[in-house]
Amino acid sequence: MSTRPDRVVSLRELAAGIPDGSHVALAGFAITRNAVAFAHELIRAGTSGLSVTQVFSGMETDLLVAGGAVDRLTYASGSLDRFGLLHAVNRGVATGRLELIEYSGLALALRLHAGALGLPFVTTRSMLGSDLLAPLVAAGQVEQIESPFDGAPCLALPPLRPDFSVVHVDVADRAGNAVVDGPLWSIPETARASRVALLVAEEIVDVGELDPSRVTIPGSLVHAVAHVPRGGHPTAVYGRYDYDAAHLRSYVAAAGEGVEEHDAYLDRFVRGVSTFDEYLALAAA
Amino acid sequence: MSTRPDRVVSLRELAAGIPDGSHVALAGFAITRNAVAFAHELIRAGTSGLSVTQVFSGMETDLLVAGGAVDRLTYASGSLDRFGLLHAVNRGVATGRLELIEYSGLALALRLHAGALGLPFVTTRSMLGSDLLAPLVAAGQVEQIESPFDGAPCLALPPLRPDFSVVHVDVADRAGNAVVDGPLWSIPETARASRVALLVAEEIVDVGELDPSRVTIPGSLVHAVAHVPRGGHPTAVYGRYDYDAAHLRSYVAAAGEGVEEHDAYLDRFVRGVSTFDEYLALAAA
Amino acid sequence: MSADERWTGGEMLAVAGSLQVHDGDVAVVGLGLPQMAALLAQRTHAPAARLLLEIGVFEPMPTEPSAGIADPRMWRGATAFGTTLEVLGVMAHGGRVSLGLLGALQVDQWGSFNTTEVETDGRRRRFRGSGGGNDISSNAGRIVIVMTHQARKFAETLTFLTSPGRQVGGRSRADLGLPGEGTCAVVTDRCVIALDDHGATLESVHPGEHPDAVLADTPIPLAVPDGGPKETPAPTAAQLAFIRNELDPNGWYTG
Amino acid sequence: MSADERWTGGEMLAVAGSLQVHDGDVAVVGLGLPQMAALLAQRTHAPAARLLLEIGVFEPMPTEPSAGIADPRMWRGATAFGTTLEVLGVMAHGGRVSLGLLGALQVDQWGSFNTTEVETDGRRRRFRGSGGGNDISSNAGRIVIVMTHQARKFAETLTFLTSPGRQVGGRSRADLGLPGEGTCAVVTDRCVIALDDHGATLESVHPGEHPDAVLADTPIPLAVPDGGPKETPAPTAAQLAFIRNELDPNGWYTG
Repeated sequence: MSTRPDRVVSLRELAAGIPDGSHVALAGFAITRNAVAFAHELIRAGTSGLSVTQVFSGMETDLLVAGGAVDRLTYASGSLDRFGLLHAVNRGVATGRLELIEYSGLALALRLHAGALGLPFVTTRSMLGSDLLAPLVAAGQVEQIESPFDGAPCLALPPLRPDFSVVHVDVADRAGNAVVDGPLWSIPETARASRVALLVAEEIVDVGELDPSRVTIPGSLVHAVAHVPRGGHPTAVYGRYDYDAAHLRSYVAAAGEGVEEHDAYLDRFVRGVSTFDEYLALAAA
Repeated sequence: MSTRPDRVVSLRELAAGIPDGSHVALAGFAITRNAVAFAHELIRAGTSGLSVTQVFSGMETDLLVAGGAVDRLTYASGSLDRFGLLHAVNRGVATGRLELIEYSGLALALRLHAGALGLPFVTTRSMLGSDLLAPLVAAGQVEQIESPFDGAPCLALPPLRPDFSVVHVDVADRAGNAVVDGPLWSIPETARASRVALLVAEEIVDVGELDPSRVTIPGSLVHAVAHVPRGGHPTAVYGRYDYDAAHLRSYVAAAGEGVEEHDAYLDRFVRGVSTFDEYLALAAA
Repeated sequence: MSADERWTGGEMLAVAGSLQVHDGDVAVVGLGLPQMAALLAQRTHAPAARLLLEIGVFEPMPTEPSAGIADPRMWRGATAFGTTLEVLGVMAHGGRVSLGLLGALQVDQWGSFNTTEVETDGRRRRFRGSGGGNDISSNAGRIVIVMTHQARKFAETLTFLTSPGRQVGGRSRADLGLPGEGTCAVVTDRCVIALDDHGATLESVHPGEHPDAVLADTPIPLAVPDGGPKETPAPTAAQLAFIRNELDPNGWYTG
Repeated sequence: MSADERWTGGEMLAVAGSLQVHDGDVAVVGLGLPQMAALLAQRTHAPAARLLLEIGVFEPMPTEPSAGIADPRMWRGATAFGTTLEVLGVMAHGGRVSLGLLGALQVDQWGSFNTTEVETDGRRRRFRGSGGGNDISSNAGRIVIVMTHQARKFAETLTFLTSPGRQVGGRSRADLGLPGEGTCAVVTDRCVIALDDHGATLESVHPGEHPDAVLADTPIPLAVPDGGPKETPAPTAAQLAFIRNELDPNGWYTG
């Protein structure tokens, strides 16, 4: 009888599989569906030298940058919506400690999409005429070309294939087939572009329990999945829990205050606990 | 108060909106989820001179070709799976009455995808070294280029934007948001590439009744939807009804016999009735 | 700040911004004041306007205030969820978006704008970056910018040109390879600036504002129509009631 | 036709084809005999092989016979449904498919093959076309062709080269711009032909077949190993029982 792989691992194993210096694509959006539990675990593991790609960066990336895990960020934007900016990211850019590579949202999503599909390169009109263009052209990440069909000016972008991706999903089966509810922003191509796709799931079920028509990320593409209920806190997960506004406000206040205050937040909520459950208890206190 | 558009029309209105000579993209696959009711209606309307694009052509296209509605077909393949070949299509190609433009499945899906996304052009390695390439290059539909990043040989293909697309969906709301269950082959990009997206739905519900996470084709892209239960007969619609093997066999037998026998099938089952319900009753008799 | 004490500057801005939305527009809407303007339009004169959020949300009709486009409250009533590739790609890049309604840190006389960083006392401060803003302004039929009015937000040379307007460095959109007409209006809490291919015009000033004071605080080349700018229509009681009771009862955006 | 009356040619073909599937393969599978071979492998020596169908089906485990890949019976047990862009694009073109298991009308000595049209008495007859066949053979790690054995199906020059093998017109895959090794085996109801970059070799003949007779009916350059071809392992009772009782009880493909 044919068999299904079992891809369930602990969050610690999931994070431990990511070597220093890896290129990791993250898939949260501002204050929603961030893989916060995963970011905590990487910080506790002392992972460093990461290159992070996240189209619309949010709290997970700000945490990792604050935790000293990230040398380079590729993004199209970053914020915590109305709660504030990504202070660790912006500070890292201002001090030169963090290298920033910046695209338009569509351009970066298309690079991931081209990576997923194995396209030789992808084309767009976005970014033409903008100041986003010059540094990307200088870095060899964009070429200004003309369509071979009508001669129209356009941009060519190479495929992007991060080493890892991490997506916070609603339900996964044990083989890694995963359902994401609500808007998907760049989740599908982020998971598909990476060489190793990792998931953190609110719920895990047996193979056969999911409606295959509802699967957002096929297990065929997934390498491992960890079970972490409420693993997105304090960001929102659609249909499951709201963002924790009070926690987000206190995070932004600390982060905006300066490096020391931001680090004190990490000492208390990340390095001061050994599991995400401990963090959740502390955050609820 | 803001309002939702009502896009429900009759099948006859849907078909009547397609002028002779239009470029129509169809979205069935061999013996599954073909817009058969729509094809019947177009044949009865006497529509002619169509250019049809269907990545994996099936019964709907064979019917339209047999009915004299089609001058040109763009496809990657055509069959009725084990039941047989597309006899009208193959006969049309052999006699020169039907112009055939042939791609690989991925290449044609990518052209539609590029049309959907408004990409200046799209690239692939598929078709390199094959006999599919020369006629497409000669027709200016493919250019052999090199990647501006690594110089690798690849193909550039222009976006494809058919005038209309017609997809047979499971459930649509009155504003055209539609759910397709089961495998999707090239349905999403076929609907998104066309300038006017039309739907035939097994079921119609009010706006608000669908789970937005389940919507395969957003109503924002859709122009009209017609309600035709069992409108895919004799092809299968996943989760709703099986293909009608006896009917498919008799269809292929008539189609394979020759033009006259194929035409007799149409006289009986298409031109001999005035609605799809009449056809269903006749087919069940 | 408002020149009329019957409403706040934010309320006036939301109302004036909403008037830029046409009934039937397919609009991609940015975080904050653009959200307010779009939702107000949808509930008043433009009931058939359809909103899209770059996060992958089609046609939401939210009924409570939200902390931004990533707040699930903002997605309520949506008829479909999808991806960024569908909203910025299929809809915007594919030519199906008639209007982009966006905020800006800084804008020039051709409606190009900056959402990336500002320079204060020689120090650059980074904000959000482009997100989908560049894609929307590069591909939508027309763009409306909605922002509070400060002199430092208007500049002939932007600190960072995140999103192209009607022309860049003397090159037209068509010459750059961009579709659409580009920015057609900049709406602030003091005035409405109209843009066309000849430049920017002070189309109207809000009730209580003096044109000369507005011009003095708008340091970009700005034409004034013969007879001076019009007065922007004042907010109606119905508009104000909707803003205060439903759209932004906490005054997060319009307070 | 079978040279051994204990099984049919189709049964022998399905068994010999199945042996080309490695445990752990991610395989895109074509209509008909390839389906039989893949499902047999999955139920015997390659339980961890994962099948994909170009229609957008991930890892099906069908339990009843089907009329092809568009037959919903073939999708039973699938863990995910998606699109052709995901199977032929993300999986195959993206380099994640280790094996393509495909049928052919005609094959050359480099494993290039034709699924488009055949010529009989100077008249061309069109069949199905490429579908995803070209994409799979252009992008998968290796290709196995599964087809019934007739002399007219082997040709040094194909009527139509739908899918490239190990080289085309003297140009290697790498030179053409294609990844993967290309066709590594052609399995028929009479023999197994192995291919590498030096050409085709008659690796084994099925029980009851004489190598000379097979060679006579295989009009392409075909090396014979020192000591002659091996004998293909005979179908086991378990393999035959599975084919007859579950996989193809009506003998649609193997009868």
